Amino acid sequence: MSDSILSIQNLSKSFGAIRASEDISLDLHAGEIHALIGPNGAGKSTLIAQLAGEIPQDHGAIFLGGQEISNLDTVARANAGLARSFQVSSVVPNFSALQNVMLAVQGNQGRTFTFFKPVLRDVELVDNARTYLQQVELEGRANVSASDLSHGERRKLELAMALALEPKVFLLDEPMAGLGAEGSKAMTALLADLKHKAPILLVEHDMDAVFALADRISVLVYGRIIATGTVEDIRNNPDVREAYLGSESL
Amino acid sequence: MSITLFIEQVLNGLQFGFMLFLMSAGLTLVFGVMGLINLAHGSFYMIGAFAAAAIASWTGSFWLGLLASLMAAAIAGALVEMVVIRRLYKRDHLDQVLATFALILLFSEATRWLFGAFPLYLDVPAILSGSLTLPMGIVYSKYRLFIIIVGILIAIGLFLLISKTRLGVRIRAGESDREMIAALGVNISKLYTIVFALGAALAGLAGALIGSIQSVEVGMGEPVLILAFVVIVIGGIGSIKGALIGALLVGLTDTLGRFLLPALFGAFLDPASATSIGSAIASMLIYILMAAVLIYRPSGLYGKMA
Amino acid sequence: MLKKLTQLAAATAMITTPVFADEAKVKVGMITTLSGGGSGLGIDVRDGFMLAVKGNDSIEVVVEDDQRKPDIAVQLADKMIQSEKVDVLTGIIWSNLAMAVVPAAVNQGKFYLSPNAGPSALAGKGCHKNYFNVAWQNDNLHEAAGGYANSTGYKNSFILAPNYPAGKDALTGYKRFFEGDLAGEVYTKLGQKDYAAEIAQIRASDADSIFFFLPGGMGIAFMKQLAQSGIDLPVVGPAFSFDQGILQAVGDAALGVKNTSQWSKDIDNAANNKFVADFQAEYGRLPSLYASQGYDTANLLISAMDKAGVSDADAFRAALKAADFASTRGDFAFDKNHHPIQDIYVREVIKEGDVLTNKIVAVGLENRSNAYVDECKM
Amino acid sequence: MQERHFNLLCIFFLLAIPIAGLVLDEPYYITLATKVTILAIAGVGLNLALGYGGLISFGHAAFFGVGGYVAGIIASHALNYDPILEWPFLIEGTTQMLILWPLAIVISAFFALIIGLLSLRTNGVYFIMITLAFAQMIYYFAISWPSYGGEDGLSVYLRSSFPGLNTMDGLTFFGICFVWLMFAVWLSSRMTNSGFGLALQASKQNAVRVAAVGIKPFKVQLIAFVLSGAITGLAGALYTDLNRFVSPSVLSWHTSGEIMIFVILGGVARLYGPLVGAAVFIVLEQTLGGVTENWQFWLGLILIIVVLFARGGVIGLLTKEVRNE
Repeated sequence: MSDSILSIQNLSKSFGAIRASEDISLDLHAGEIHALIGPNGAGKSTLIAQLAGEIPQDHGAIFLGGQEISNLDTVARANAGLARSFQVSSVVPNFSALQNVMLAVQGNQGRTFTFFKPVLRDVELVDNARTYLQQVELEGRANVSASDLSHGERRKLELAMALALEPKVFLLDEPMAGLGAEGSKAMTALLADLKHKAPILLVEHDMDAVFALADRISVLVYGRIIATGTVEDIRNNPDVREAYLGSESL
Repeated sequence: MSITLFIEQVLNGLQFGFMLFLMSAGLTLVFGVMGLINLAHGSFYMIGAFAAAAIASWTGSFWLGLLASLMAAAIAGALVEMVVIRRLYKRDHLDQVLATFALILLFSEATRWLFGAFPLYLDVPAILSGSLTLPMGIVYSKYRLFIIIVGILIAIGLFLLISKTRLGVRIRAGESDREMIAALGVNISKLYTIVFALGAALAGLAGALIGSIQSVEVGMGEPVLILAFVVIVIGGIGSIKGALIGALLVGLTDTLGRFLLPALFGAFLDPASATSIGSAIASMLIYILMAAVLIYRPSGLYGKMA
Repeated sequence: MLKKLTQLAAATAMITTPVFADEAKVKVGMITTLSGGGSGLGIDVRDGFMLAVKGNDSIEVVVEDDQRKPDIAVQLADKMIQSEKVDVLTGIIWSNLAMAVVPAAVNQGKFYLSPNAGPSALAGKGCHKNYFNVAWQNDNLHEAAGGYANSTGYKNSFILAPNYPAGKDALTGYKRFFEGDLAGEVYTKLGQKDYAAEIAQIRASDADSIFFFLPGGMGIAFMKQLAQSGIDLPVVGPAFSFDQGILQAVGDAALGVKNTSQWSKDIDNAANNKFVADFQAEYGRLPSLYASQGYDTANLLISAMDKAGVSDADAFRAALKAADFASTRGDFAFDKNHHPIQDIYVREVIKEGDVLTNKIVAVGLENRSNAYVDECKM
Repeated sequence: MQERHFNLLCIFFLLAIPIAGLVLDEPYYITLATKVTILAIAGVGLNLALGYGGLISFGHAAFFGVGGYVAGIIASHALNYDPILEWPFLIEGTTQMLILWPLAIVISAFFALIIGLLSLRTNGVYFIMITLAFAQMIYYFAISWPSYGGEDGLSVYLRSSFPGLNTMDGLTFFGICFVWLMFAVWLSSRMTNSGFGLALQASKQNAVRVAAVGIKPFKVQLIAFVLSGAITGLAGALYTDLNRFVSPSVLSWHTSGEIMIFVILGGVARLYGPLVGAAVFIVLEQTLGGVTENWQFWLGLILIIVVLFARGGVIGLLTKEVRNE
């Protein structure tokens, strides 16, 4: 447990009679990609929202780098080192790609409350932001408005913003969603690099990508984790086959 | 303070509340279905009152006046919707505020042009004038009782309309998913015109009903408009039920506050300052209520959480 | 020496030029409410004033709409004084607008003739030699109502007014002369139109009479609702809620109500008969209280112009003070604080054919001045 | 035309009008230009919250009025030689602008802080209405509070003073207001381009995203709201000095609506939008008012046409410079 950066312990959440997550425990170790898979409605998005601090848990605890973050709000968790991407791209639409990343850099460095210095003339900040854009191969699109970026570019932009937070952990919610084959390949390559900066908790439907990237996989069904293991373990797990019965992706 | 006086004040509060409900129902529907902030809603209230006054004095019949108020406000509503309002649905709230503010100026001045600067005469019909004695010896105005009954009937009618009719199904669908109902082949622009005219007609009716016991004059719609906004915000925007509860809450709070607060302050202040301070706070009371509701429930009592 | 001569010549020119060119000319700035709520009052004041100056070439009137907003009124006053260079200002209907405009205007040496508002501050400590009120001090009509209540024998009045300064003055004015008890004293919200709660309190009280001051639409609403309530108590009020412009809107609910006024269309004197006839001929409607005040204001001005040029401020002021004009209300004089001394009548609302109007039934207070004369150091 | 050039043109006209007033001996032009300038400052304040922060406040009359009353009350105490407070320590009134301004700014900022803290819990139409509710509370309080004139308002007879200047001179006072306007515009330009401005504009478009990068949108918006209220409060203090009078009408919802209309009419989230909006509105009011008694009808018609056909306000129409909001 000593090397687990993110540790989720016995997390539960019910909405009335519906149990969205039930007694979930999960660890994320340094340098790994831990994929979270499961059929639609299994509670993956609820879990991400719980981790990000949008939905309070009923029971259980979350630790980040040994520190309990269960009772922190979204902002405090981001500041504690939790960077997330959203299932549906969430960027500031009328900002350029560069401005979007600069916002994230500001957030990370706690430099939001400067009132008089024109931000675009803050060389250090701008250079900083450009580096992150470079890392996701968007430097050529720095001054394009986010709303004019292609879907794939916006996905990358979100990654750049996550990078800019210099986080302890990445929470990525379906980064491949809506990308074509070409895009998925590029994204897979990016993520493979990314995990050396910080471990990734990856929610993903694209099984090719999951099997290519994941060091470990957890399978979530009806709010419970039914199996955790390596790619091989999961491929051969009968419960998983059961849950995915009829699904072609396995 | 006697119990009969208190009951009479509660009735007054209910009557005020039902009148506010007529005003707010249209406002909240238009917002819920079309996402439009309509500051000009008070103008339909005024149009209804002026139409009623004109027709009632021309024909001598209060009832024809009421009918005229419904028709005039509905026609004005439909026309405005087709000429101006429908161009605003896709705009942001700011454009809507500016355009409908401009409509207030337009309607008010046009009315003054047509009818002059002095208030018009509109009185309750003979059959409803005077008062009757309720159980417990409560003497109450027949006409105010009539307003309460009309309010209840319209509230029931609206609930039936929304829950039981095809139009209601479409309205509900329109609130949740605009593209969907378009895909179902519903003529959206016609639906919007109907909803808008319906809301306008209710406001016009309220104007005529209230104009009979208050005054029919240019600018009469603006204070009521602010109150109607208070009501729908307390109730939760888009909710007819919320509008009803909010209207009754505001009506009761305002009426009872005006009556009880000065008495309350009278317990420990001299009468002159008690009435003065008491009524000062009473005039702020509904806004205090609204702020309190919103702080406790940021989307109103029955609003969808954002 | 030569320089001195030129100066002298210039000074003489300054004194003499007006005598030739503008001797009889006066430029009047009228700031009044012509749009939005309450515009009926401003329109009547204007029409009354214009009727009196019609065909008079020596008076030029500039009329502006204040929208009933004090800040607009102040800015219009600046415009009148700075750009239009008027000699006399007039027209303001509302006390709060008068408070905003009058002190600054008279301190800049302009004359102000008030055709309507008469706040107590301008009658007492804030009085000014260039300020003349041609209508009444705000308390007057309410005082007369109190006086009338005494003489009629009312012992227990329920009184109500909006919660703002003029409303408080109204109740104070009534209480100044009324000697009976108060069954209730209620301040309503300014602009309130529903009086169910207050009427219920009246019903529950053991009042033998009601006094109210609720200007404009508020009064219409109150009277109609009172009539509906079945309460059958005598009502007394100032003329504002029962005047010609508004009376038709109140309807039969107003019949029999006693209201106090310094003017009525049935005051029988030559000036008033001519005014009523001319006004109807010119505008096709019966004149109101406000129209009579506008008319008197203009006639006061004309009377002063006959005696002195406006450029000689002291002489002109003395001419105004003399009030040497035929008022529509009969005897008229200024007290030392430049507010009227006049009879305040009690009128009753009656029907002439289909038209509701007023007729004088008594005199409420004779030769009434106002309560603030002694506070005025002038 | 580029927006920058258009802005320079605006400043030129704003300066030219009072000078023309002086030359043509029409001092009223100076008063009008001063009024436009002051209302533009109020608009610049609102624009910070509404334009850049997306916080549609229908209650800015509260700050305008509070600033106005602060200036009015303190000055009236000084003019009447009547101390504001005698116990526990003596506070005298003053007519010194250098004291009145900071007080008006601080006190209206304080009101904005309280109102903002409570109102920012809501959003959308609820935010519009709750800000209105707070303004209405203050409005009714001012009407029925007798100490400072209530509905009658408060006259201050003399314009407050500034060391070395004759503020009663129209052109001088215009100059003071003009300097303030330029300062307010400069401040809001600086602020919106700063790191804070970046976070503020991001909060308007995507508050969830802002929270996810570790910035509290609430805090950003609250600061913007307080600054906005402070600037509008300063405008209120200047407006009291312009009219030498303050009354509850500056607190009414019409005032909130008008300030909002200046901003929308000129162009939302444009530096000079409030100035252009205020100028167009006042000029329309003056010219139409001179032509017909029913000028409000025509004003309404023109406003509708502007909304329907000139997106991005007058500046958007004239500069053809598209601005996403």
